[in-house]
Amino acid sequence: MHNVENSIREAAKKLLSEKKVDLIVGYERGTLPLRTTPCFVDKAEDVRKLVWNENCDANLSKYLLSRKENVGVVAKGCDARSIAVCIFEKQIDKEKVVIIGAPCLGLIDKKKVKAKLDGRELLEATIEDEQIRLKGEGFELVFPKKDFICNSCLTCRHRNPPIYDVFTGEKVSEAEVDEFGEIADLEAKPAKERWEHFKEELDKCIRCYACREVCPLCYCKTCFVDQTMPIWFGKTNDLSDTMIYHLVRAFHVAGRCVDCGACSRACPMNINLREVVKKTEKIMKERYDYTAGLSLEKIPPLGEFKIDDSQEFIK
Amino acid sequence: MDKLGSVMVIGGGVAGVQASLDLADSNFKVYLVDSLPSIGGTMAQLDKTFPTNDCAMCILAPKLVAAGRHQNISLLTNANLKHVEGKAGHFKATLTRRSRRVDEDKCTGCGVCAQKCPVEALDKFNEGLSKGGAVYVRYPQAVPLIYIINKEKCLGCGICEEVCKAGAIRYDQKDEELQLDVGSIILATGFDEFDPSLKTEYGYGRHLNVVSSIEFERLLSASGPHAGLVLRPSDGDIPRKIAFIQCVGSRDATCGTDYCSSVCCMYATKEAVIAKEHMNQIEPTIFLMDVRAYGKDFDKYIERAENEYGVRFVRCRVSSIEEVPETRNLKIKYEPEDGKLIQEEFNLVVLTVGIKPSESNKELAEKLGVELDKFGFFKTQTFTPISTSKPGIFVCGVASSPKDIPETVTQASAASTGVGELLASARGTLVKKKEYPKERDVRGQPPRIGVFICHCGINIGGVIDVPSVVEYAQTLPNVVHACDNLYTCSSDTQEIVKNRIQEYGLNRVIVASCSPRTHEPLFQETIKEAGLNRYLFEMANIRDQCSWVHMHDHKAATEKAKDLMRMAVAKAREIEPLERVALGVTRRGLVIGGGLAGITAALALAKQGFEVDLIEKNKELGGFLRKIHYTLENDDTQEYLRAMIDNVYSNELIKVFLNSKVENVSGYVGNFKTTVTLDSGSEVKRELEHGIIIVATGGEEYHPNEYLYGKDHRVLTQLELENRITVAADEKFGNVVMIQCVGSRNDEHPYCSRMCCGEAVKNSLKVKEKDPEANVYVLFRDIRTYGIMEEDYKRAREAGVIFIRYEEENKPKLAKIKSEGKEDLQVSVFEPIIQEDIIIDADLLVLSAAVIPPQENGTLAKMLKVPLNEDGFFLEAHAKLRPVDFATEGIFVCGMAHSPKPIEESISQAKAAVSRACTLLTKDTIEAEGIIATVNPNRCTACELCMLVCAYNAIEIEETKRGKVAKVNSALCKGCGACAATCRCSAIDLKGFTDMQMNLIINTLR
Amino acid sequence: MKFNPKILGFLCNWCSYAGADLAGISRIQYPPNLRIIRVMCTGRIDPVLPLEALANGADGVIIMGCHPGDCHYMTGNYEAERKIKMLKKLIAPLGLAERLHVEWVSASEGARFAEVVENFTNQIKVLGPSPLRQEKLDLSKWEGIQAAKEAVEDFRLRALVARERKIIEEGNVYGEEISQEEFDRKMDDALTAEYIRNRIYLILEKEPTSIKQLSKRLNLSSKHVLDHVVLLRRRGLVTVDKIEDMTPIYSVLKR
Amino acid sequence: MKPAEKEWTPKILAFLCNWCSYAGADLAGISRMQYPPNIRVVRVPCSGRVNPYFIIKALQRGWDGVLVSGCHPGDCHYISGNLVARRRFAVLKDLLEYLGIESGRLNFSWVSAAEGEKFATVVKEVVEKVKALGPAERLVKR
Repeated sequence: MHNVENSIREAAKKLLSEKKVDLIVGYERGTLPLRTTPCFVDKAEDVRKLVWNENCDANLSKYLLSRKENVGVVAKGCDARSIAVCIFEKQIDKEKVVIIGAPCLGLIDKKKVKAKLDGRELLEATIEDEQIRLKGEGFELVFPKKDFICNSCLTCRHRNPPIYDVFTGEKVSEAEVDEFGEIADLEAKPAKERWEHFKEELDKCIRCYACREVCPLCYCKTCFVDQTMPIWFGKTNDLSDTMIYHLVRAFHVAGRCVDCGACSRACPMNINLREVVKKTEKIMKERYDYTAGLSLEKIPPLGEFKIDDSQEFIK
Repeated sequence: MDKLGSVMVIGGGVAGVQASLDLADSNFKVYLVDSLPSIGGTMAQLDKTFPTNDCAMCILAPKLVAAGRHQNISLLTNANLKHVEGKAGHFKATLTRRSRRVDEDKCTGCGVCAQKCPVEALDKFNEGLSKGGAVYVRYPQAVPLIYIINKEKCLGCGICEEVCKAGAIRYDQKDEELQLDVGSIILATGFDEFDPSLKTEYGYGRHLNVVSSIEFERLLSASGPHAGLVLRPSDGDIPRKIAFIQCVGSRDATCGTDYCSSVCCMYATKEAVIAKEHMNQIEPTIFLMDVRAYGKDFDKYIERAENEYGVRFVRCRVSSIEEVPETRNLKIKYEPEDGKLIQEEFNLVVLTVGIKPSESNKELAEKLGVELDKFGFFKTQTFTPISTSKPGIFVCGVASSPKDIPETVTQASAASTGVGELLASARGTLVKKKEYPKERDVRGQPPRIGVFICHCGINIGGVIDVPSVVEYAQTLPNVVHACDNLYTCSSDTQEIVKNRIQEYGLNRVIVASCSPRTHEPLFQETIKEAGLNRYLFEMANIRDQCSWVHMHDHKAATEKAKDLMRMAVAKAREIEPLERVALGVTRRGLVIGGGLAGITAALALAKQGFEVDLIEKNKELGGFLRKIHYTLENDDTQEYLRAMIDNVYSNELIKVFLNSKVENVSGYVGNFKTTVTLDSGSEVKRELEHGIIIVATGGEEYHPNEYLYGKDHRVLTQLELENRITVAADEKFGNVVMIQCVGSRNDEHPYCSRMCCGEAVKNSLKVKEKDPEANVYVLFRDIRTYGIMEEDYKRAREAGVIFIRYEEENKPKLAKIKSEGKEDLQVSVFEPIIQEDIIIDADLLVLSAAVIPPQENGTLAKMLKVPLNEDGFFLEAHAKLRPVDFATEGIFVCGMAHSPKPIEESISQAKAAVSRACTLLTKDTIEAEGIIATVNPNRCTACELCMLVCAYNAIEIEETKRGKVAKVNSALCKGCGACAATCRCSAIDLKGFTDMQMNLIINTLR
Repeated sequence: MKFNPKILGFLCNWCSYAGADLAGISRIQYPPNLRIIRVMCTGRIDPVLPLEALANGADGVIIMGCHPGDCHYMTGNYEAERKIKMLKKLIAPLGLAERLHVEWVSASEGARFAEVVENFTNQIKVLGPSPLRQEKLDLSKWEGIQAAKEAVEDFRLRALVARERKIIEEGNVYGEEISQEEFDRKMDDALTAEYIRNRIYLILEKEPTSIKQLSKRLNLSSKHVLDHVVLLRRRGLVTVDKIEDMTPIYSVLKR
Repeated sequence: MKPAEKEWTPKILAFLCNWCSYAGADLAGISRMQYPPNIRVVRVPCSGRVNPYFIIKALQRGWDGVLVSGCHPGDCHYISGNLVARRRFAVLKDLLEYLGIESGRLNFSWVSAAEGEKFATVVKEVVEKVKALGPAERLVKR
C-alpha cells in the first residue's frame, strides 16, 4: 500500500512540475482515526500530504464537476468509473483531467466499526496484515479487516480503475463475486413484503439530501424535488413523497450508478440506500448487458435502443 | 399558349396520393381523381408491409389525411374521366362524378346511417369476407370520410334519411359533369389483382379453403373480418398448415402474363411471417420457382422468415389441388427438384395472385391518346420511366409495370418532377393563399375558455347526457361559455363558434366531440379565422372513445365525458399560443455524385429554375454508367450519357466540381453550408450555400477474389464482358459460362445486387446475337428478372442460353485442366434436379460481380448525420413511404447510393429526390412545427442525453454566457417529445404537451 | 289428460272486441279457451307481444281486428297484418307458425267471431300442447323463440316491417316500384340472419362455444355460422374467449 | 348509501400515442367495440413523450392504474420514440415493482392504428387486473 501511496505522490509531483495539471485532488489524513479528507494540492512540494489507504472513501469525481483548470485526480475503481460517466455526459472535460488510477483494497465501513465500539470513543486505529486494531480508553480490539469492509466493496468487480491516465501501484486481482447477491433475498419476497420493507426503511428518511449531495452523478442544477412549474412531487417527509424521491433518484442514476456506496455512507439515518440503487445496476446488466463507467464511448442504455430489446412487460 | 399551374392525378392509391402531395407542396393546384368513393387504393387494404412489417394503415393514414385537407388538393372521388382534349401545358378534361346520394358538404361521417341500414351488402374492402350496409364507407379511416349509398343494394326504405340528423342524404342527387383545365396529367391507376378462378386447376371458387392472397391479407389484418385471427373460411378454425402457391397469374404465358409481378415472393413471405406471428403453431410453406428477394434488405427478410420463423420454401410448380370432402383440407401434389412426386395435405391454400394492369387502362389510353404495352400497362422507355408516349402525360407506380410500394412512391415523386419541369413557369399561379385576420395576442390574459359540446346527431347525445355535461362544464374554472351543438363540425356551427369567440371574448376553445385525429385541423382553422392562434384549442374525445364504446352504460359514459371535460379544461387553462417559425430557404441545391442519378437530379433541378452545385469525385461525370453500353431494350446508353453530360455543361444554372469531395457540412434544412475541396493539382476549398442536399454517390463493381479473377485473362466481370462485346467486331465466343451472385448474397455482402440477373440475361442475349454458335451457360441461385424483364429471361432461354441453378452451399468450382500444352478452364456445378455434377469447359468465365457501396459513404454519412444500413448503403427515412428522404430534413438520397439498381430505377429515384427537394426549394420560407421541444437553459446541464435519443439530430449544444446548453433546431424538431421525457433535469419541455399541462391533467382525478 | 288449450287473443277495441261483445249479447256459444286482451287497435300490437305470449306457453295466439278499410285509425290493421306475416315467417322454422293467427272480425259479426274462435281452438287442439309449455319444455324451441324475440326487439326488422307497406304501395325513396317478392327477398334475408345471430348469441351466452359446435347445434354450415359470428364480433357482441388447439371458442360481451 | 359502501370502480389513466394507439382507440369506437368505462385517455404525440414522472405522479395522485400505449416497434411515427421509451418503461416498471408496487397497476402495450379490437381487449384486461387489486394505496399521497 505504501508503494501505491508513493507512486501516487510521484505521479502527482510529476504532473504538477511538468505543468500538466494545475491541481491534484487526492486524500489527506483526517483528524480522526479511520478518516481521510479530500485535499487539493497545487504545489509539487505538497504532494507528501497525499495518502492512500482503506479510508480514502470520498468519491472525488464530485470535485471535478465543471472545474475550469487542469486537474489530476486520485481515483479508485469506482471513482474512475463515475469520472468516466461524467466525461461521457460532458460534465468533466476529458482534456482537462488526468486520472491517477490506484488499485482499491476495499474501504472500511465506519458504521460497521462504530457498531463494534458500543458507543466507546475510538482514539486510534491501525490496519495491518488484514487485521484492524481499534484502541480507545481502556480497550483494544482486534478484528479481521474483512469484517469492516463496505458492502459496496464486497461486491465490487472493478477495484482497478478501468479508465485511467496513470496507473499507480500494481493491479490487484478482481474478485469473482455475486454482484447482485445482496438484493436477491429481497427480490424473492412477495411484493407486499418488499413494500413493507421499503416503507419501514425509507420512513426513516429526513429528506436531508446528503445522498444527493454526495453522489457524483447528482449534478442537476435544480433537482427534480426542488423544481416548480410544475411541482411534480412534494418535499415533505410524507412516506409517499419520500418513496418517490428515492425511486426517482434511483431512476436517474440508472445506467450511470457505479455503486461507489457514497449515498449509503453519507446517510445520517443509516438507510441502506444502496439497496434501492443496486437494483438499477442489476436491471441494466440483465436487460441491456451494460455496466456503467467502463468505457468513454459506449452509449448508456437509456440513450439508445435495439429493435429486439426485451419487452415481456408490454402487451 | 400559356401553361397552367394545375395537374390532374388519376388514381388515389399511394402513388396518386404521393404525387399529389409533392405537387401541392411545391405550389401546383392538384385535382386528385379516384373512381372509388375514397382514396387509399390497395395499400389501405394491406395488413403489414415488407420488409419492416410496418402496419400499412398506420403509415398510410397520415398521408391520406394530409391529402384530404391540403389546401392545394381537390379530391374528386367517385369520379371517372370522360373526355380529354388539348396538349401539354393545357388539357381540358371532362369528368363524371357519380352521385353518392349523399351531400358531401353536409355528411359528417358520423356513420349513423350505416348503423341503421337494414340492408346487408358484402364488404368489398374486406374482399367480401364480411358485411356492411348499403350505405357505407370503404373503410373506417376513409378519406374523405363521406358515406355513399350503394344504389344496387339499396332498398330505398328511407331510414338513413330519417336518422341522418345532418340532413345529408340526397336520394335525388344526380351524376354531374365537371370540366377541368390542367397543365398536365399523371396516371396512377395502380393495378387489378389477377383473378385466381382463371387458373381452374387450383380450385379457387370451388374449394372453400383456397383463398387469394389479398383475401388472406384481410384475414391477417387486425381490422379484417376476424379482427386479426387467421381463420379458414370453411369452419373458422385456425389453419395449421398453410400452403402459398406462387406465381398465380405471373410468369405464365397461358394467362397472357409473361411478366413477373415483382412483389409476390416478398408479400407471400410477409403473409407467412405475419401468420406465424399471429399463431406460432401455424406452419407455412411457400411453393415457388425462384425466391425473388431483389430489393433492399429483402434477402435478410427471407432469411429471417426461413430461419427465425420457420417458413418453408419449396421450389417447384404445384401440379394439382384436391379437396378432402370431410375435412375440407386440401391435398397438394407437387414435384420438388429431386423429381419425386409428393402429396401433402394442407388446411388452407393461399393463391399468391399476380398483378394485372388496371382494367381501366385501355379506356384511359384511348381517351388520352397514350400507348399501352402489350400487357396493358402504360408504355414507358428506359430513360424516361415516368413519361407516357404523349407529352405532358406522366405515369407512375404499377400503372406502368409491376413494382412494390417504395418504387411506386419513388415514381410518384418522380412524376411530380416531370410535371415540375414541364410547368415550372406556371408554378404557383393557380394556388390561392388563404388570408386570416391578424392574430389576437392573448398572452398574459387570464384564460377565457369556451366549450362546445357536440351531440353528433345521436352518436353522442344518444348515450351521453349532453346537457348535464354542458352544465358541468360551466362550473369548471375559467370556462366562460359552454353550449351544445347538434353537429359541431357542420359549417353553420363553425360560424356559431366564431361568433361566440367574439361575443364572449374567448381565448381558449374546447370542442368535446369526436377524434382530434380527424377533426382538430378543422376546428383549429375555425378559431384561426376568428383571430385566435390555432394552438389555443383542445379537444375532448367523447364519441370515439366514450359514447361509442360504452353504448349500454349511459351513466358511466356521462361520468366519463365529464372527466374528459375536466381534463380538457385543465389542459386548456395552460395552453399558450405557439408560433410556427418561418425559416428562410436558400434556393439552390447541392448534388453529391456525378453519375447517372446525380446528373439526372442536377438537370431536373436546373430545369425547374434552381441553381445546382454538382460534385463529382472523379475527373469526369458519368460514374457507373460509363461502363454500361446497352440495355435489354437495346438503348444506346453511352449516347444517352453523352447527351446528358452535354446538357449539364451547357446549363448555366449547374456548376460542376470535378475531382472534388465534400469536406464539411453544417447548417440545416433550407440553410446548409458545405465546404468542398477541389483537387486540381493544388487543393482549393470552396464554401457553398444551399437549401437542400441530394446524395447520389453511386455504387461500384465488386472486384472478385473468386474464380481466378485477375489471374486469368479468360475470367471477366459482366461489365468487362459488355465492354468486350461492344468493342470487338465479330468475335467467336465459344463456351461462355456466367456465374451469378459473385460477391452478393454471401457473408461479406449479404444483399442481392439486383441488377446482375438482368445483366447476365442481357449479355447472354448479346453474345448469342453476335455469335449464334456460342454456348452460354448461366449458373444462378435464383433468377431475379423481376417485372417485364421476365420476358427477356424467357427470350434468352428460347435463344438457347442454358440456365443451371446452384445451391449456396454448393457453389460452382473452377479448375484449370492442362491439355495439349494449354490450360483449359473447367467449371463444375452440382445440378440439383439431376443431382449430379455438370462439367463445362469454359472459353470465357463471366462473373456477375456484386455492386458495392463506395468507401466514402461512411465519412459522408457522418458529416451529414444520416445513417447507413449494415451493407454500407444510405438508409432512407422509411423503407416504404419515404424512399428518398432522410429523417433529417432537407437531405435526400437517390440511385445506387441507396442500393444497387438498374438505370430506369436510378433515374426515377433521382427525379423523386428532386421532387422532394422542390417541396422545400419552391418556398420562400419553411414553416417549422409549432409543437416542438424547448430548452430551459437555467436547468440544462448539457449532458447530451437528449441528443442521443433525438431521431432527427434536432438538438445541438451551444456555448452561451451561462455555459453550454442544449438548443433545439426548430427546423428539424418534429415534436415527439422523446428528449423531454429523457431529460433528468426537466430542462427540455414539449410545447403543446408541456409538463405543466400533463401534471394538471393527472391532477384532475377526483 | 284431455288437452285444454290456452289461447290468447289481442282484439281491437272498435271492431273485434265489439264483435265479441255481440257474440255474448247474442248468447252465441264458443269454446272457453280464449283469454282476451283488449287493445285500441291491432296496429298497437308490438311484434314482441305475440312472441312473448308464445314464449310463456300459450298454445295459440290470435289477433283480431277490423276488416281492411274499416280501421278506426285508418291503417293500423294493415300494419298489423304485415307484422304478423313477418312473425309467422320468423317462427316457422320452430313449427310455431300455425299457432299464430290473424282474423278480421267486425262489430256486427258476433257469429263469425264465435266461429273463428271455434276454428282456431280446434286447430290448436289438433296441433296439441305448445312445445313451450312449462311442463314439457322443448329447450331448443325455447331458445328459438327467445332468439326470435330478440330479433324483433332489434331495430333492423322493425325498421323494415314498418316501411313495408309504404314501399310496396307507394314505391321507394327513388320513386321506384318495389314488388312484394323483391321486398320479401330482402325481408327474408334479414329475418333469417337476425334470427340465427340471436340464436348464436344466446347459445354463446350460456357457454363459450366453437364454430363447429354452433354449426351442429344450429344445423347450419360452418361457413354460414362463421359469417354470422364475424358480424356479431363487428357489432361488439361476441368475442374470442380462448383458442383451444387451433379452434377459437367464442363468448358474448354483454349487450 | 354511505360513501364507504359505494361501489368502488377503478380509474385508470392511459397515455396513448397520437399515431397508433390513439388511432386504435378511435377504431375501437368506430367499430363500436364495447369496453369498460374506467379509462381516461391522455393523448401524447408519441409514447416517447411519456416521462416517468407522469406515471409516478398518477400513482401518487391515486389513479388505480396506468396504461401507456404506443406504436409497435418499427411503426413509430417519430422513427424510434417508442423504442427509446421501451427501455425507460422497462427500468421504471422493474424499479416500481421492486419497491413493492403491484405490477398490475403499470401497464404497457403496443396497439396499432388497425388494432381496434386489441385496444378494447387491453383495456378490458387492465381494468380486470386493477379491479382484482382493489383501490390504489401504496404510493398514494393522502
